[in-house]
Amino acid sequence: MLQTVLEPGTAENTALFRETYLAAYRFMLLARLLDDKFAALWRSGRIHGGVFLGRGQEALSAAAGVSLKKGDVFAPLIRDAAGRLAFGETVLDAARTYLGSALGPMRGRDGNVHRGKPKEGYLPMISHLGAMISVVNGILLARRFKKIPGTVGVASVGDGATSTGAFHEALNQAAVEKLPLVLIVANNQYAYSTPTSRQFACRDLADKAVGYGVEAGSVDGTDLDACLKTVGRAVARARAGRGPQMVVATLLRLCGHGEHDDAGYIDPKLKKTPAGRDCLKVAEEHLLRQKWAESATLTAWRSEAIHEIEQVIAQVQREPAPDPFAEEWRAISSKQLSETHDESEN
Amino acid sequence: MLQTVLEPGTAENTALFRETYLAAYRFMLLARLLDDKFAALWRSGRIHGGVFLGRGQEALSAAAGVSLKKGDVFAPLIRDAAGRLAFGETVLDAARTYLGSALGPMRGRDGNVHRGKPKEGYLPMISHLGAMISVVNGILLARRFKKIPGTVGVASVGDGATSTGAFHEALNQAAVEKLPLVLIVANNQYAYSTPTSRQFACRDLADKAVGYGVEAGSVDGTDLDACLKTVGRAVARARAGRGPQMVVATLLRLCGHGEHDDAGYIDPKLKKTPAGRDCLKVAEEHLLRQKWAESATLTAWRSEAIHEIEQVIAQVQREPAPDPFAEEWRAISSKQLSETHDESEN
Amino acid sequence: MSVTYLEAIREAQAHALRDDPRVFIYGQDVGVFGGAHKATKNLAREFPGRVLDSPISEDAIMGLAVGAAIEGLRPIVEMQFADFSTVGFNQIVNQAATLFWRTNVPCPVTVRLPFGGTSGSGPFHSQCMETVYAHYPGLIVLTPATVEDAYSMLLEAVAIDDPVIFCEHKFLYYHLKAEKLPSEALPVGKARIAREGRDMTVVTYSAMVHEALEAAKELAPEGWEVEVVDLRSVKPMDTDTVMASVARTGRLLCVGEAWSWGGVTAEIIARVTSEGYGLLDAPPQRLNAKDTPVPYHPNLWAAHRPTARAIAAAARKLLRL
Amino acid sequence: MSVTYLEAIREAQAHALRDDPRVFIYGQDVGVFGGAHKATKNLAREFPGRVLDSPISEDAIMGLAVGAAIEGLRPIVEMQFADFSTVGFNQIVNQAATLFWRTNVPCPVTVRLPFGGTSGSGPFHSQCMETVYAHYPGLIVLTPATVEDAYSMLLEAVAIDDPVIFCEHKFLYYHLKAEKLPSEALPVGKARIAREGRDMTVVTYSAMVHEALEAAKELAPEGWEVEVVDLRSVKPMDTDTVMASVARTGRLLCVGEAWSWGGVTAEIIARVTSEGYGLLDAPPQRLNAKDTPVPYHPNLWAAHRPTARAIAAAARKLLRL
Ligand SMILES: Cc1ncc(C[n+]2csc(CCOP(=O)(O)OP(=O)(O)O)c2C)c(N)n1
Ligand SMILES: Cc1ncc(C[n+]2csc(CCOP(=O)(O)OP(=O)(O)O)c2C)c(N)n1
Ligand SMILES: [Mg+2]
Ligand SMILES: [Mg+2]
Repeated sequence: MLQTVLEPGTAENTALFRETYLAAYRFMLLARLLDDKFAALWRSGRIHGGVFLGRGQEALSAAAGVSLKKGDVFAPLIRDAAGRLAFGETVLDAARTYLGSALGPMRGRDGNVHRGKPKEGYLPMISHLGAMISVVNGILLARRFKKIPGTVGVASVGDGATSTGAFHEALNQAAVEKLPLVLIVANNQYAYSTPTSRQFACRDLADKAVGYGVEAGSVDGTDLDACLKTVGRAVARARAGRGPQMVVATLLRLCGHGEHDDAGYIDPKLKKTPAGRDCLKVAEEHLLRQKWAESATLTAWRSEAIHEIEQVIAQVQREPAPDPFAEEWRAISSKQLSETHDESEN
Repeated sequence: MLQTVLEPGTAENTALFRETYLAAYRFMLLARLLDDKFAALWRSGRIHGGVFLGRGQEALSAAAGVSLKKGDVFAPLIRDAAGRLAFGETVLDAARTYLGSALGPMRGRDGNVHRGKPKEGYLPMISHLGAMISVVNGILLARRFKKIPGTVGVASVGDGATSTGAFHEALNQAAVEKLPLVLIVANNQYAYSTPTSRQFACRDLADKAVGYGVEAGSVDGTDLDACLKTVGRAVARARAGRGPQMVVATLLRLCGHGEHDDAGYIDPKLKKTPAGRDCLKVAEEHLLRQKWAESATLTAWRSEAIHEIEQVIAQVQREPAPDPFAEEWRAISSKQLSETHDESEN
Repeated sequence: MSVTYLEAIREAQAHALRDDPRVFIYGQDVGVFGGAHKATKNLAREFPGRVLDSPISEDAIMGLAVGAAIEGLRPIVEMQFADFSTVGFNQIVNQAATLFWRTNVPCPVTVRLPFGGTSGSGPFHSQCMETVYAHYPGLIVLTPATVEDAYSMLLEAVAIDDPVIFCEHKFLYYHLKAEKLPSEALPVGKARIAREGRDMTVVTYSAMVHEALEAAKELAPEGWEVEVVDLRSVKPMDTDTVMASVARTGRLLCVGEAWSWGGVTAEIIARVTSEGYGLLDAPPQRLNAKDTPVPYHPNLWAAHRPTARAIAAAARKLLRL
Repeated sequence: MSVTYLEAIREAQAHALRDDPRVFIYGQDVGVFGGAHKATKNLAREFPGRVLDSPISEDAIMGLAVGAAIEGLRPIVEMQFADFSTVGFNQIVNQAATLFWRTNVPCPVTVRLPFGGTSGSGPFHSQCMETVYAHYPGLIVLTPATVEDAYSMLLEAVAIDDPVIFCEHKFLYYHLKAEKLPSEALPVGKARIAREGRDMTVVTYSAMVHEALEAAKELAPEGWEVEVVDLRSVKPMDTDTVMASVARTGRLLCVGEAWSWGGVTAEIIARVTSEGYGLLDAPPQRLNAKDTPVPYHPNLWAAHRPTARAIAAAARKLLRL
């Protein structure tokens, strides 16, 4: 969570932007390596259920995370490992959720990408696509109610989620209430196996914005520089009271929908388009070209990240699994109103 | 159901357009008088439940009805008395539904505006706003499947219904399948008591079209001439295979949401804008100005319509109410699978 | 001066808005207009900025309420009719109902569902949805039958830290009057003996309580004393009070306006027979609406839902078993 | 050669597509990809133009299916997971389920719901929704437990003129194998005695049939002969077969993977006790999932749903009553 400047104009701003870029890059790198680790753990049977990677989407995701401040709101989706870290999630919380540790934020009750800490403005997604956007609206409205100024909320969705009624209702709601919502659409060309041609018929998803009366920007989602600027600008506009902002990024999912999926349906031609570039490599080249980092530094950062991940995973693997006997089998917080009628005691 | 020509260009077309205009006007008139009758019956306690009028929306509605052909599909909404008649509904079916006659198409099971004959392409709405659009899509897709060419489906919604997820999903679906759907949005400035400023934030609802990749037209909904042309063109484009069309009409509801509602919330200033004109009067003036009809003729038509309505109502009031003892209390068509377990026999 | 069930609901909301700055109301036409049923009449004026008209977006309405609750507010959502909550269903059963369990963060959202049949309202403005909501863990489902309960239970609903589905019966809105608003009340989760009797127990809730009382009155001259239990809350369900009543009477008739399959009536019977089997002197019975959508025509509607007459008839049969 | 439950579902769809030109399949990723669960593998290739990928729009998916059904087609809708049908809920319970009753026009839509818990799937990919759908008039709700039933009941579902909610259990997809596809089958609406026994009746359906059979096996060496009834269809529910079994055994345990409140198990108990009260020698019992969302972690999941072991324990208790 670093604040991105709008434009790298003055010398000072250039320095600030470079710092932001470097920070974002390191979150991208950490996310990529963490994702790789989860994939490896899944292949070796150490993770139950699905594993969903953000490969190819780290630039956009990290840009969202670093553009937000403490006190802001972030509702990430499945490909947002980078943004989560940038928003302040620890590798530990991510690992605990994936490995089902009883000590994790979800206590083994939910897993993988279904994690968050609502009280810190970091929303745990439910699986139903589009459903988190209006929840972000609610937090933003509450902040206005409580006269807490300057909050921005980012909700992240994919191209497929734009077809949900929930997406539509929530974006319209934010527009009517003029809420500081930044809706980031990662158009990664597929929703699971479904290409965009079967998902929508507009020329560009950013064309939707005018129909809601919100501002929109399009961005090359493989280019961290562009993502930082476009997302940063959208966040700044929302913070300045200009109402909801939409950012549509073009990129390509460089992995399966989940690790169970070999993504054989992805059109090989797409991989050769600019959208098919690996944003991590693009960022590394940029760093080297700009002389913002040397090759050796990149290698060191990578080792550092791997080291952190390995340590955390080692720790989490020793942590207790949730104990069904110690578990409180109760879905409501009002103890006195929970049903005394317990089936298991029959 | 008359087919509207696109443009009143040639002499021949002028004659045809005039004929269409006259027909549409007579449907408007009949609808207005029928609505008035239902309102009167409601006030005298002869109609149970709600009565929902189309006052001020007859031009747009009639234009939809006359633009369609036999074999087309029409999913009207609550303010579409004129369009229903133009599409082929009889005053008898309308009256039977409002009065709950056992002989009506809904057999007293549903009432008022919740009527239709699905097998004739005339869809009976459920109350949930936006829900009928995708049903129209289904019929259109089925026609394509069955290789029946040239069908057009009109679905009619209000400004408020554009906020529903159902609206969004269905319009997007139609666009993806390139179905011959004509979605008519009657922006009558209010959804029940809610003004458009609390419903959406775009400048014009027609701005939504580009975000779906569909064509749109805007029209003055109080002007029958404009409605016939705009709706007629949209229907022709859909029929020609150009995919879904959206028509957004500006008008004002000249009545309450239902007859129980005095509409005290309507901004008096709006009534003085062009949208606040009474489309029936506008059409009458046009007829007289164009010398397409004389004043006496209009009076005669009115008497004819009143006579028809009175006769039908008198007939329907003598018809049997549904008999709960004769009623088949079964919701599925498969008799053998209906539950034998009948509570009432306990 | 007397108070209707509807006024009680309005007053409870006014009270909640007055006492707790965290409360706000969100729903279609609830603002200046005062709501389709007038349950929020004047509240927008009395509490500026705290009674907000929503777009016709039940999914987003519910999502927003959950977000606001996360942030510590206590939203009251009005669905215009219970039937329309089907389009906000996902946010209710999957977002609101699971939040606390997943994250330990409470979700104090009250969803007001104007529900139940009234003459001429037809299949989409009459439905009873308590059953489907009660099926889901994480929700509390309240079904007040009296003016007093409408008031006190709504106040309690707003105070509860969990999502509450507040089923307010439209038939009772104007039909039911009380002298004044109550100053004390049974807590949520406790059923009420609405009428005492020793020959049979009728367990029911909401509008059917009054049909059952009517039936009990009808049976009294015949020498039968029918006890009527008003559940008040269908989840949690006060099995103890029901069981104690059945222990006294030995006979159980469950009445619900909702459809039968898996309804409140099935749930009561399952509980009583599995936990208090020996208490029954005759098979438990239930009476529900017929298994079709709710018909529009008054004649059909009257036959579709249980009435005092039908309850009395079912009771007579059961008393003879 | 053997056939899995999943393959049976695929084969039934292939069969339906082959035999009836009115059939088509619509749902997310069902086309070339063959569906998230591979239940439509190769069908798009075999039946060009008749297996269509939909946008992520469950409401519109269902609405389109109803429209196509009005026009005489027989759509099969695949929901990617049953849980996501909550966003298509309105079109299912209010559009599809009411169409015939309102208009006399049948609505032959089959909605395939891959449902039920599997290890590690968590609260939003594990739900059992048979209860909420069965509550609504106008729907038929099928819950096949075997490879043979998966096949024959899906074929029958497509042939039925009403909306069918076809609950196919994801846990059984790969776990269950049969020698071959059946050539004949019990009709929909008839329950099946999955195992005979004289000491107790366990009534259940879908994946729990196998847990119950396992439990019955466990109890056999202890001298107990447990009869297992597989409902096959929860609406309509074959009360006669259940009742006849209870008449033989005198004891009833109902097992469901769904939540307890108003579930299939409550419905069975309500029917048996109200219509066949004298048949029982002991209170009827039920065993369901715990009243929380379905947990992600395998340890919690295994404790959340009924298992053979839990069923055996409940049965032992009941046998001792
Ligand atoms: C309402 C709903 N329907 C279906 C699904 C199943 N599902 C999970 S992810 C997914 C594809 C999402 O595509 P997109 O929004 O483009 O995001 P991406 O995975 O490409 O990042 C689908 C269909 C769901 N989660 N929610
Ligand atoms: C999903 C849903 N929510 C709420 C309602 C209740 N309702 C019925 S009509 C109406 C207003 C509709 O406004 P609009 O779409 O503009 O149509 P108009 O009445 O103005 O013609 C509302 C809120 C409904 N029918 N469906
Ligand atoms: Mg995508
Ligand atoms: Mg309107």
